Amino acid sequence: DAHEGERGRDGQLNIIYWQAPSILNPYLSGGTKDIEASSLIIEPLARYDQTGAMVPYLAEEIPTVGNGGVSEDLTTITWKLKEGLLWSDGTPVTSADVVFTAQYCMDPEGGCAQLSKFDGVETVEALDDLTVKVTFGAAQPNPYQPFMGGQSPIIQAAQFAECLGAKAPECTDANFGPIGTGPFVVTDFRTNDVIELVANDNYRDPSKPAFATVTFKGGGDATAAGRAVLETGEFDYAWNLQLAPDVIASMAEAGVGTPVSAFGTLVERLEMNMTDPSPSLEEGVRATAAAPHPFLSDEAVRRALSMAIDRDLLVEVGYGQAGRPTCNLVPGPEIYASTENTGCLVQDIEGANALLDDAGWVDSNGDGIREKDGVELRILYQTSTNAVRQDFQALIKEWWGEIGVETELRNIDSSVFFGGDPGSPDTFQRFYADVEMYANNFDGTDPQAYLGQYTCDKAPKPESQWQGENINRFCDPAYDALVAELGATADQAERSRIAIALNDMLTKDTMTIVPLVDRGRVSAHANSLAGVVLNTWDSELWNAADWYRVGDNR
Amino acid sequence: MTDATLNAVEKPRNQWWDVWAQFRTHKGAVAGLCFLIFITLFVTLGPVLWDVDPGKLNIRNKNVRPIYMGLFGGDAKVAWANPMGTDNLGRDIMANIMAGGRVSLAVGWTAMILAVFLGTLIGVLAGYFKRLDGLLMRFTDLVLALPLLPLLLVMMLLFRDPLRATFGPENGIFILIVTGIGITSWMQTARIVRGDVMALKEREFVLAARSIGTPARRMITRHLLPNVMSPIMVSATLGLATAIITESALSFLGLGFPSDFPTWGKILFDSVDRMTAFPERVIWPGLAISLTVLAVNYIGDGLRDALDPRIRGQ
Amino acid sequence: MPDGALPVLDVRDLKTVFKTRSGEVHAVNDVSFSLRPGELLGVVGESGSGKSVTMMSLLGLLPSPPADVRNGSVMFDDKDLLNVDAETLRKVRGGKIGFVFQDPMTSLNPVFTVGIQIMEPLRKHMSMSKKQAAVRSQELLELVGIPDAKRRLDDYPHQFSGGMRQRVMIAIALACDPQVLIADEPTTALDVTIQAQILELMKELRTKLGMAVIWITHDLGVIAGIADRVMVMYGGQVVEHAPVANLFNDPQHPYTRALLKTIPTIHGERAARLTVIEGQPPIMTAAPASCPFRDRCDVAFDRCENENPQRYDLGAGHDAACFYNARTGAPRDA
Amino acid sequence: MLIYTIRRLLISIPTLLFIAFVIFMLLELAPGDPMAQMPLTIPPEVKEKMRLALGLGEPWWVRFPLWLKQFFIVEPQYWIDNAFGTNFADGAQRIISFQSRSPVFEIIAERMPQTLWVVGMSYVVGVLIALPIGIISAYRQYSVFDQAGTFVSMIGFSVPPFFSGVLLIVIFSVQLKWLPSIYDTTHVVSDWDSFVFQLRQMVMPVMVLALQTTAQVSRYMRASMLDNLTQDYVRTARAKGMTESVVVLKHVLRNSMIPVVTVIALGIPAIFGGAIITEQIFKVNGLGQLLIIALQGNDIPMVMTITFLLAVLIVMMNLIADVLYGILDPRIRYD
Amino acid sequence: MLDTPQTPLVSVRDLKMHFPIHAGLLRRRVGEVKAVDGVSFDVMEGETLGLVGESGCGKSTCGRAVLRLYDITSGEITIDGAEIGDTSQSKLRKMRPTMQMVFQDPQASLNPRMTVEAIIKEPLDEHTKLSEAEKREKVGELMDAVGLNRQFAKRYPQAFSGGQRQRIGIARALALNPKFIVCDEPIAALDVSIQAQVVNLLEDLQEQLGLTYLFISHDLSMVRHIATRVAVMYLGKIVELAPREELYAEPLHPYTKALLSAVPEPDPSLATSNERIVLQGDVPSPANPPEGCNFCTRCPSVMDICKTVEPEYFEVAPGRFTACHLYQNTNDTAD
Ligand SMILES: Nc1ncnc2c1ncn2[C@@H]1O[C@H](COP(=O)(O)OP(=O)(O)OP(=O)(O)O)[C@@H](O)[C@H]1O
Ligand SMILES: Nc1ncnc2c1ncn2[C@@H]1O[C@H](COP(=O)(O)OP(=O)(O)OP(=O)(O)O)[C@@H](O)[C@H]1O
Ligand SMILES: [Mg+2]
Ligand SMILES: [Mg+2]
Ligand code: NI
Repeated sequence: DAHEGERGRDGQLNIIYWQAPSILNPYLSGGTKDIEASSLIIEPLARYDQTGAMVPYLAEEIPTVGNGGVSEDLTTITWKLKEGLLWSDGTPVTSADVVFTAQYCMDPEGGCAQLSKFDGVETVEALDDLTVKVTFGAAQPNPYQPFMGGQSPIIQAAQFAECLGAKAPECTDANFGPIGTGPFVVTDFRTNDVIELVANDNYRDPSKPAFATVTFKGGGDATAAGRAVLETGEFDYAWNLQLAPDVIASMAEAGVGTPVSAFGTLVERLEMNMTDPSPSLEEGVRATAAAPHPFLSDEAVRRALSMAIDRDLLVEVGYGQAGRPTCNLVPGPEIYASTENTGCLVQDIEGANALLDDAGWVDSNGDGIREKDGVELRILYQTSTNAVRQDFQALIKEWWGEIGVETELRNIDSSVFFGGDPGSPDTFQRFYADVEMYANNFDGTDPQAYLGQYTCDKAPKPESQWQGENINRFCDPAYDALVAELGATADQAERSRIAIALNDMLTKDTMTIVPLVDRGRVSAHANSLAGVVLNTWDSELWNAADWYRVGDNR
Repeated sequence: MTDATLNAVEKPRNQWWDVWAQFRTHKGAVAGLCFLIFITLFVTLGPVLWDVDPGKLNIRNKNVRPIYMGLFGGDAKVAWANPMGTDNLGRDIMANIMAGGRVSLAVGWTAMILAVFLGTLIGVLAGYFKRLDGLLMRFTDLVLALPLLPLLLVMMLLFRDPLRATFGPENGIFILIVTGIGITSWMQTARIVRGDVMALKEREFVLAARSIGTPARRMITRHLLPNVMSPIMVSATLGLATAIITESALSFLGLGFPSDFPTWGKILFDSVDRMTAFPERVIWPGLAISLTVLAVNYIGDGLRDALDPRIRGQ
Repeated sequence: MPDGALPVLDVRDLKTVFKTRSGEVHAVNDVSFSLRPGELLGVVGESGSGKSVTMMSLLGLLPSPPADVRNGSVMFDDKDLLNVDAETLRKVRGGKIGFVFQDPMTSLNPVFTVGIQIMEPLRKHMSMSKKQAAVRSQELLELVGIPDAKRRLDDYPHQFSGGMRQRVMIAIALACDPQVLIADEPTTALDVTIQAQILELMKELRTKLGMAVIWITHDLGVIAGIADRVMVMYGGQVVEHAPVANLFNDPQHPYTRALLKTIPTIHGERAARLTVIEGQPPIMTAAPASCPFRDRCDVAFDRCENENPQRYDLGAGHDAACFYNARTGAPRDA
Repeated sequence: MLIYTIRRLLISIPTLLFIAFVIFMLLELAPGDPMAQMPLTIPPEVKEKMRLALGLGEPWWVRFPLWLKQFFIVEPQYWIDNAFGTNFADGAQRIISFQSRSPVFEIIAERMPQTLWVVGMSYVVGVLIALPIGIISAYRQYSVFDQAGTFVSMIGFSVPPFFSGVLLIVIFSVQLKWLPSIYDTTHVVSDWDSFVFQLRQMVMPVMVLALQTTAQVSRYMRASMLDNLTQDYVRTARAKGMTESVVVLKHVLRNSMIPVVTVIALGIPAIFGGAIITEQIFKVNGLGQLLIIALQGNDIPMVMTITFLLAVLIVMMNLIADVLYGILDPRIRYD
Repeated sequence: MLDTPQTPLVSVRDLKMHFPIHAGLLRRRVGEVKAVDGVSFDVMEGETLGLVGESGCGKSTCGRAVLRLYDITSGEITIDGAEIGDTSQSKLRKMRPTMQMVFQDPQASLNPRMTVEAIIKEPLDEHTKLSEAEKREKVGELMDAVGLNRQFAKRYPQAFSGGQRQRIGIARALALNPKFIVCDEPIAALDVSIQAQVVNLLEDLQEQLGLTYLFISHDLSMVRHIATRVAVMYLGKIVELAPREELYAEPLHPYTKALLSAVPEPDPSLATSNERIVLQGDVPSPANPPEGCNFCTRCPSVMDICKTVEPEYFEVAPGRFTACHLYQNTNDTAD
């Protein structure tokens, strides 16, 4: 490789995120922008690479049952730190820091955003200076939750010692400039605006990073970020260009930069409401299991709605190379993907019409809308405000019109839609609509928790302040049993089988969830920036230490 | 004085006719009025002649360029069925501009009428009744200091469902936006009207009306309101322009109409990303907004002259 | 006053027209008069008769458009003020001809102190230093009878009463020792008692400074007290012009006669009923082709309809523009 | 005048408190939740914990007085402590942003430079362009200059900044590559080159914002000049033999500026709050962007503090406008 | 006519109208403009009482207070047997038809947006139940009465000359057949040649309809012509009240003397011979009147007592009232 050399040889690197980081402590913010920005500075014990495989960072190696790092009964995992690691302030990294990190996040008063990473953790103890043992309360088929990936990096005990519990938010200096082991060190942090960084003198590889300084700019919109990398060349790297494919393509024509894309687990889907959201119902009954949906509870209707959709066209309009049609809720990693489930990929308007006719949904009064027993197929279809989603809405409304279903569109500001405010009728959890569209994914590579969201008890309801992840209130005891089985299985092949079965139950078997597009991530980098490996399983900046400059465009 | 037919009362010299006569002499205002009439006809009667559904997708026929690009031997994709072209989902741009204009103009007019109504009401009350003055003016200060964005969010939350239930989804949101813009833009009018009413109150004809025994209500309707017409007219024209612009800014901030409900502001905003590849998509709505605002402002200028008796008298 | 002295100001056939949307307004029609050194020429006439426009035309003070000084000459200092460059005209204004306007409330700039406003012409025309100008303006204020002049230089116009403001206006007009002072209804907006003060002041100043004055008013009483000669205007024209005693004792034009009769007095017999001049003053939309007063005249005859009378010389510096000879009681020869 | 000012200040205290209360209740009623930005993968229990950690568990009648206390007592104490090295604050809780968990006032202070550079400068530039346009338009009413000025300023008024801004970027950054499209807030002006860079990055946002200011202020200036040009004192000045420049630029201008100055003062709060879109487009990340991000993130303490500061600014500017009126116009004496 | 025993139609006793001045931090009432300060007079049925004085001495305020267009500070007003000094405005509305007013500025006192017919009809609308046609007929009659051409009923006031406008105002005042009309400087804004027309009209109407006038003016010669008795006001007080002939022939109060001598005489021979009394200085502010006699600051024959003791207003001779120490003494000794 031509990029060997001394640290800092390539000068300045400019990164732009159109969402601006507000804090550099991922334990106090779950925001992707914050987690990714902090990944330049602080590191976990191990990360996932672009294929979803684990690679050790601060750890010597990945502990497994095979190498004895994970106990046979899956209740403990023992990590070993690399030797000679230094914090950017020159002090050594020890197992005490790892233990402190756990203590910091698990403090009940701290409001730790990554608390779920420490689910089931009983104790974290330092066996010696470089060895840490995590003990779980029960067998943990996936013990790689704590200290793994961008969400759970190791913070310095010395710096955060005073910031435990309720004091956590007040440690502004630490939250804005954590001392880390990563390739860069913060020199200036302006919340929601810009971060200035310099290369970490104590980084473990003396020839890295290649860049001496980094400017991490936040704010604006995806178009402007794309333009700055692809058209004007002011910036070297732009994150997550959520733009229509033709817009990206026309920007790329300028020849200054290149869009890159990769797929993860993010799936844009339609959620069918299994309960009745009608405003005529009293609160407490509305949109709860007590009131089944007047027509979406009929599987034929749901299936017909799915059949009417041309997913190829959706991809073409909305995502281009950064999307592919899918019928799966869990599109990856490969071992978990249900390869059989492709039935939805071909649009079949006639089939859908026939299906509805057979099920007794016919347009008897000639108004163009099918009905049965006085129930008309009128759908309120909501999603968050976003240009591509609105294009999707328009297209889908059109297709549903062709099968005699009338659709009213609604879009809600994303901060409200995803806001989870129990008082707001507009959250995706309240689901005061018949169909809603959004995208979701899971962290890391294991879908267990993700699939576990659709058990009966996780349905949002008034008693739980409308919290809960089972958005469409799907409820099937068989599904719940299978989820429990998955939680107790360690064997990889068996896990895959169960996960695929769960996925199919939600999608192709019942059409409760109608997946549309497996959304990749598109980012862009300048043509003069090399070493970029787009990673959807971890922070996009996971290998920023390996980035370097090519060509004369320094 | 000719006393030919003593008993036949002379045909009323309608003052609005005078206003019109004066107005006509302002070239900009007349041009503005012509444009406003044209654009109003375009968006109201246009859809009757051009009955293409603005929401109708024709994905296979997307990105058609406006007809003039094909006229001069260009090899652009053009179609007579879509004289202004189509957008990235194949919706007809001309139909959208018409539909969007209807909404934008409707928002502009109603929000303006609301703002002018509120402003006049509060201004007149504050100016006429000394007791209410302090209170109402503090209230005006208060509203001036309120941030528009959270206010709209709250209104959306509190009133969207009831409005939607009563007026249907589109009218419901229309009412919300119009009210939002209206109740956040009446303050200037209120201040001006208040000032003018206070000055008018000192004029002798008001005193004269009092000496006749005219009660407050008729004093306001008969003597004060007609005389504050010209500042009201001027704030009305400004208000119409501001409302159209505010609506487009709301689209930018994601607080506007549902996505399948075009307005000029939203069409413009949606097209900004493809500005270089398809300049016509920003030019049409941009031109429509600018020219309407310009026209309305010129009309305002002309009206100000026409309603000013000092100028009109000459 | 020697009759033969050369006039300081000589106006010939002045004609001023306003272009308005509804056509032209002939505000001043062939007005001629002259002003001899040291004399006070009174100009009377009802509202709209063109008094102010005439005087403002002399110094080019009318906004153009709409005003258009069509023809005529205004000889002052051997120069025709209608045909000089802007710079010369500027020097004459304020420097050699002072102007006092009707409304003292609006004629002073409200945001500058009185001192600044008096000093302005001094510094401009007499190239005085700030200090000299300050001293001189104090003298001027004392001259026009404002007590505590030094302190009041720093006051703003609104801090003065109407009468005092008019004195300030006079002080400004007198600042550069002008040869001519034009006073356009300087007392109309004031109370009688204050008017009396100003009239006293004017008499005093004239004896002290010996300048020529044109005094516009519509109050014949004021004219009677101070003028040497009087010019009566009607419909943009001079209808009668005479030494003051002649005019009051032997008015020749029917308009002058009617005017004198309409005024009630506080002395003498109280008339049971006031005499009125019926009708309205004319609207001058075209150059007059007939006598402007004919519709309201009690001695009008055919000729008045068809011809606009010239100013007939009646001797002893008296002239009147009327076809009817009041002395003989018969029409003049055609 | 002093007494008048004090009286107005006294009256403004209850007004401001009431405004604070209304803003607070608005935010309280508004939908949305500070946890909105959190990924969907965070389970509800954890979100609930975080919410409690932000202090959202308390009812509004506890939080509002707390905010008042923090705003009016604690923050000034910190300020004094910083300036004089005292210790009044004694570790009391400051107003903390939900999003960044740092003191709101520090973030606002951080945002001031770019806000002042760009927004402030645009206002200054806008006014400086507007005044001569207004003066000439009025002096030569209905001339070609007047007509063109009217036309251009109205176009400027009517083009939404999200369009004009992007248009400028496409022309000057993308096509011509003359100017940067993204504002560097960390840039420090230390020498000529860095000053030139600062100018280059300011040009476009300043122009977009100034266009709006110019459009409005020049209209007011023109109207005000027209009012004054027909006044009697103008004729007096001419009769005194003053040159046209003295007449127009001294006598008329001074009088015309009185209402315009107050209009300018009253416009200042609007421009601070109204620059949101322009800031967003050029990534100036000033106060406007801070407000919009805080709104989107339901960062209540931040929104509350910024909007309240804007309200204070509005009330103060109202007062300043009135006082300025009194200073500029000797006829007006408040007592 | 003067000899017949007369009954007062209007009787005013110790009328005071003070306008409050607010100042200070809390806008406390710190003083008052004593615009009318203890005025007493009677207006006999069918007579014209002239009220003269310098600008700002309270003539208009007095006229308006008598008609209760202001809420007066104190005093009694009896019009046509009814005491209206403290009647509420709503009750007064019913009594308005007896008392009417003609205003100074014929331009300002007519609503520019109403037609002549609407203006004259307004009192009929408010107080009568006539049908539209009857009202129109009545308007026609009124227009005839004041010498306006009925044809012009649908014109707007702007289309009339000053004198005609004043006629409209008079027609409006006459609409309800009042007994008492306050004419507040009805001719001040008119040209000399027009003044006479209006005054003659007023006199004719008085004769035909038996009206009673309070005629406010500062034109002493016109008052001499129209009034039967004349009251002279100075700084909120009546200083002299006397039948017309006596007052003009032999004024008592030094102020009256000065006022009369200041009237310019349209006769050059008289004008030069007459010795003028020129008063020095201006009228003091009614907010802060001098101690003692109001006129002591300008009085040519001021005495020590004038500066401390306020002179009483009393009847020096039958029908002649004055308030001056010069006559008080003689009166005292004569007693
Ligand atoms: N700017 C103008 N535009 C049009 N006509 C004008 C203008 N100024 C004056 N006039 C007309 O010129 C005529 C003479 O006006 P001028 O002001 O000289 O009268 P005046 O004798 O001074 O009256 P007054 O006693 O009211 O001052 C009037 O008929 C008036 O309408
Ligand atoms: N509404 C008011 N508030 C306060 N002061 C007033 C008010 N109306 C009149 N004044 C004051 O009362 C005094 C008398 O005013 P008024 O109008 O009665 O005088 P006037 O004799 O009619 O004068 P003019 O001849 O100018 O009409 C003046 O000093 C005036 O400033
Ligand atoms: Mg004049
Ligand atoms: Mg008065
Ligand atoms: Ni405005």
